[in-house]
Amino acid sequence: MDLAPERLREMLRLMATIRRFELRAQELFREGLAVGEFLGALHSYEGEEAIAVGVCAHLRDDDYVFSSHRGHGHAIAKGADVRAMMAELLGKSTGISRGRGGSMHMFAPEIGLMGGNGIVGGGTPLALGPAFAAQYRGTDQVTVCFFGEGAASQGVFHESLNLASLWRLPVIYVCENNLWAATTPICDAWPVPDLAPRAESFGMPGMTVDGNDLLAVHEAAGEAVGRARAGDGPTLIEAKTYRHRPHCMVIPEHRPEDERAQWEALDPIPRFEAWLLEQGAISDVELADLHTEVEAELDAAADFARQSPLPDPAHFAQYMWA
Amino acid sequence: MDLAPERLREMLRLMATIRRFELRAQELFREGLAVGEFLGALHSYEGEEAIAVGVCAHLRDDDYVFSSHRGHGHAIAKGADVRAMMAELLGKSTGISRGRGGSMHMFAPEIGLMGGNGIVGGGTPLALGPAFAAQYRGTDQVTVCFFGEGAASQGVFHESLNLASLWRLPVIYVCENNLWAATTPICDAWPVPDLAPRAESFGMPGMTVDGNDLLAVHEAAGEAVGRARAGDGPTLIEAKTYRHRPHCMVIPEHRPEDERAQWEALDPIPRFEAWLLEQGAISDVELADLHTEVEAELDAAADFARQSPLPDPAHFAQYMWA
Amino acid sequence: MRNVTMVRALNEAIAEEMARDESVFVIGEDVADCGGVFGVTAGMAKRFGRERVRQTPISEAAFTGLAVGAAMAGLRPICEIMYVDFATTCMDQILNQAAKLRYMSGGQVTVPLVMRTQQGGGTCEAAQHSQCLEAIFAHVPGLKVAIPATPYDAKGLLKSAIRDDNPVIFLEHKLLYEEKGDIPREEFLVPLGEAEVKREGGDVTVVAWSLMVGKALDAAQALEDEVSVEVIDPRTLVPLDFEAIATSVRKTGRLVIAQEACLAGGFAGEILRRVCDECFDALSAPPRVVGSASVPMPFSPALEAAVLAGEEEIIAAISAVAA
Amino acid sequence: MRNVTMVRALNEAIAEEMARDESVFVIGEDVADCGGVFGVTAGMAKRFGRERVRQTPISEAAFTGLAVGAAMAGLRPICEIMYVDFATTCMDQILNQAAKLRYMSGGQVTVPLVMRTQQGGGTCEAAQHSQCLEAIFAHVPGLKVAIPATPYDAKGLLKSAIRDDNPVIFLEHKLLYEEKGDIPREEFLVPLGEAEVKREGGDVTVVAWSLMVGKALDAAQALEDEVSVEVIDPRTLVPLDFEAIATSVRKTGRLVIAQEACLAGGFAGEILRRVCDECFDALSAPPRVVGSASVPMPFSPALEAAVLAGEEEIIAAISAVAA
Ligand SMILES: Cc1ncc(C[n+]2csc(CCOP(=O)(O)OP(=O)(O)O)c2C)c(N)n1
Ligand SMILES: Cc1ncc(C[n+]2csc(CCOP(=O)(O)OP(=O)(O)O)c2C)c(N)n1
Ligand SMILES: [Mg+2]
Ligand SMILES: [Mg+2]
Repeated sequence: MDLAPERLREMLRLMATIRRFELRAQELFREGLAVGEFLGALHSYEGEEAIAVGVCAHLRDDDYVFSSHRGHGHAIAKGADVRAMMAELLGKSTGISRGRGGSMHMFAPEIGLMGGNGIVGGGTPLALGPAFAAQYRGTDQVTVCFFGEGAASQGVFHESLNLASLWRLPVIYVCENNLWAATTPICDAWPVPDLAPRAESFGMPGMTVDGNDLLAVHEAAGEAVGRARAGDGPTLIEAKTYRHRPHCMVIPEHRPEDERAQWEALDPIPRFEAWLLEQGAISDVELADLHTEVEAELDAAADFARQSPLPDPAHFAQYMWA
Repeated sequence: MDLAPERLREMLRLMATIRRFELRAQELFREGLAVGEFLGALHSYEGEEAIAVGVCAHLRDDDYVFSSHRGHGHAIAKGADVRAMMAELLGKSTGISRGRGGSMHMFAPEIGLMGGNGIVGGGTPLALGPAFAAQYRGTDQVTVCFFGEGAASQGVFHESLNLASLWRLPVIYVCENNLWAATTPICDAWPVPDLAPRAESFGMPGMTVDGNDLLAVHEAAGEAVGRARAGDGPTLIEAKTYRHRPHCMVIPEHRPEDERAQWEALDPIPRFEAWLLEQGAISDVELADLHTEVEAELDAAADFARQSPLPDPAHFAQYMWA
Repeated sequence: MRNVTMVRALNEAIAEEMARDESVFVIGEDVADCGGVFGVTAGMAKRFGRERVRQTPISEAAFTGLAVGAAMAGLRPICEIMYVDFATTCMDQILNQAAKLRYMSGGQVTVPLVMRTQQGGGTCEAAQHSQCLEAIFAHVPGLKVAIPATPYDAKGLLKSAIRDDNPVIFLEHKLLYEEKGDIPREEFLVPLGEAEVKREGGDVTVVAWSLMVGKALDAAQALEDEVSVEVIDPRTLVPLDFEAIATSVRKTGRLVIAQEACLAGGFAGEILRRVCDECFDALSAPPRVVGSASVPMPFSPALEAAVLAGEEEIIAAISAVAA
Repeated sequence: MRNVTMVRALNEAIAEEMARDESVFVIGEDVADCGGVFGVTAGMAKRFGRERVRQTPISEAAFTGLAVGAAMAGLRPICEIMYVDFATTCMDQILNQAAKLRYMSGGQVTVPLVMRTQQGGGTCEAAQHSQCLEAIFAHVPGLKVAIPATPYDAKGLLKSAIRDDNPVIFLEHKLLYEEKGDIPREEFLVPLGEAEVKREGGDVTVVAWSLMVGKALDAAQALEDEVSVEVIDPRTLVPLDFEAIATSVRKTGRLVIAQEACLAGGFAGEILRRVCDECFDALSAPPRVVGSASVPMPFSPALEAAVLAGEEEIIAAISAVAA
């Protein structure tokens, strides 16, 4: 690992920010419920932070990310403003998508964040587009598409792999295999243990990685991004992971307790922290400070969201046509 | 090869029937054109006869076949009445689908012919249905789905492989890889040489076979059908072949002349005939008789089609609701 | 009579038909482990086994296609698409296969399939989880379209749909699942193609379906001192019991059609077409259509409320036609 | 003026826009090797290279999705779906992605995409190759819908569509490709959202689009001694130049709407809705809709002719409203 300590600490900070963002988001959601306001679907990224952070660490602002329904982590890792994100969750006019999108549709094209998707697998063909555009224009931009193992059963995902491989597009498909799709365990969806052979059956490289190990993700993604930038085509990365929460705020927990406990022990944040401490890349004091700062940042974001105005109802048609 | 000579000759007769059917069909199509009647799309199966015949030889009347847009061969091999098929091509009320379907939609459910499809790949998920029904009811029926290598780029095909493998359904997917999809060569569609690894990436067996060798197809299909009947799940067979005609009657030839010549030499009918003669399974006289009989049968079918009445226009809504 | 939620009514319909006919089975995402995310098939897997309550991967095109093919082979699938918005991923199986197979086969194949799904806005789930797409299905010949507003209708229509030999698109509304209504203790059916007068009145006819039936009834109530409003729920859009609508329009001469779907190009236009064709002269005022604004559904509660058509718009329309 | 086929007019529009703007590219099945099965992009690959004329595998969902994503990244794709019937396999990319991305992003993303396809019956290609689906697209907010009837309109509208920053569904008709018409030698555009009076008349207004424009003009001609018919072609259904229709209806008081799509639930209903809303009192007779029978399209030429709406039905409708 030849990363400078600042880079390592920055990645930890991003992971902590995602974790804390989700906690605040759930609070806001419950505050809404308490006053009879149901604020749509909210899917927590807690537990999967190492994937978004490890992958996006290789990306520039002019690289693209297509996210999923579980997309807060991708947005934060790509550099989105947590205040605007939090305001979006409340449908405020200061929201990252002006309140039109909500949790599943956070956009910030100026930093390459091309939105989440409410359609499982919906981003997989879209991601081909900016990858194609980069090739068309002769730039070295890369595009990353995040999706779940549930989405890997969508037909369009396979069409996308085929096209990506055929045209050697600079796109990286990152499958966040958290073993569950809503209440469906992977054994009811995949007749195979791994996704990588599928990529290979389309003639492109497939990698399998421990998604709870930031450094492992970072390394695999580095290889894939390097390949894409060099014009050597797409890669599929399957990252094995686990979400800490139920599917979303309104679906009760369906997963066996022992499975959850087992994965709890593999939480990517303490794991990375322990490693950083061991390496001397961070001190106990710095670590505590980092968490305090993150907490303060998210408290401020939640306040900003609460205090922001709702959009003017009369403007419902705004942003429809270009 | 432990097949009785009658069975071998019967397979030859079916191949010859398909070949002759296509010739007659093209004549009827041109007759229509001459009087200003355009009779839709007509896709010839010439050159691919060994696949339909080799596979369907293993099927019973209560087994199911889902066909494609290029489906005349599948229908004949499954035992459909060539007179009714020919009448269908002219939209007659005696047609196999009462004139409602035409070339791409020939149905004869009493012999398990579940129709062609105008949507490329459209049959691939439908075929899961009767396979599921057989499993549900505990019968040993099998379902076969024919489709082209072009259709193998459709997403739904992959979803279907996944479900077939996951639920171990008694379905056999037969990819007729004739190297071209309309005017698109396979190199513009597949980044890989073979389809079998894709099946394996879904955890099911994939086989590759010379689609112009009746005996090879027959053997592979026998293995697959046996597996399905025994409850051991699905198989994908890729049969390499070549069509003798342009994509359909209205699209001019786009394929290189040398490629066509090369494949002409591999025509499955003369190949099988030579083998039969060599084995003494048929004599020259029997062979000539067989062709004469087939020709007469198809002449009669064409006459039947010509002489059959068109449906009463007032009955256009018939057969819509059950 | 028992007072039950629509979820309960639907659940009973499915359970009764599964008990009655072994060829009926359920297929869809999460249908076994949680009874679907709205709980409509809760308890089914336990009672009938996971062979008859098939939980699928997220492969709408494959499992809908499987259901179509199974119906061709004589089973009677109840196929659940979690949100109607996701039907875009299996549109081919619905529009080109299920709807057309019987006709293309010259009547040799039948497709006794029920496609259950739910639709509608009002939960801040934004543009890809809030659509009302009944007009799309109703425009495709070969599909029946059922769209109940009450637990009674939901149960009776679903049982009829399961027994019907044609593909039926069964459109529930997410905001109606927990609404309660009375249903008989004994078995009953509601036939496809029979409208119901949900409220009698003499001055204005309001045709409404799904969530809008309740809103129309509320509007009628609110106006009861000024206008006598008749509320008609077609309950199925295909087949459409146009006679019931025409009878009412001939009586009142005034018509409001209320849909939640966005205004432009909705199913209301088809009713207008029939009215113009068959009872135009009975109209004594311009008929009016109420619908949601024609924009993708915004996430923000403030905007969503502004976009969705509701009681207020129905009241305004009734007042306008009655004036 | 030059007299050219619609195929030629479309081909010129694409070539001119590709020459004008490097961000324009073509993507679809068989578009390079044979210029698409109808020849609209013939010669393009040779002139602009296969990088800008991308021939795809049969993966409508992937390449349409690619086109949407490329548009988000600032390119201007012209995406060809061979038959509108196959749009069922990429409905999600059209209805849930292309149509909604700009709005969901709060205006941060634009999707300058043209989806070209062709539709319609009359060639004995049966139920899965003969549909007219304009009503489906026109019901989904966020899509523009262009549907030209002449080579002039086809060229002018396509150029405008390519320059438009929104997703435009461009619906050609397979029977119009070889029809000829005059177009200027110099460059011209036809704006989206501007109807054209194709024939002036004072007694009856006929609104028709695509193939039905010609049939309406023939009907008007056949009746010219009895009725003075005005024929209006909206040319785009979204945006709809309703003002042009209203102006005509206010003049004639009599309205026929002619669509080739099946009668039930077609776009004609949306025009009726607007008429009822905005100029109902101008009507002096019940408006009538002409459309094809609501069945899947049969293969048999005898049946297809019976199902398809044509000049005869338009004549009957004009006569009925003029009576
Ligand atoms: C096409 C489609 N089908 C179903 C859904 C409903 N749905 C939303 S999230 C989800 C589970 C997704 O699982 P996975 O892809 O593994 O992502 P995860 O939630 O585990 O991160 C489902 C079924 C949807 N949004 N879109
Ligand atoms: C979904 C869809 N896309 C495109 C078409 C148009 N089309 C009809 S046949 C064909 C080529 C099919 O190629 P392949 O699957 O290899 O079968 P082959 O014709 O070679 O037998 C195409 C593109 C279609 N019918 N359906
Ligand atoms: Mg998952
Ligand atoms: Mg082929």
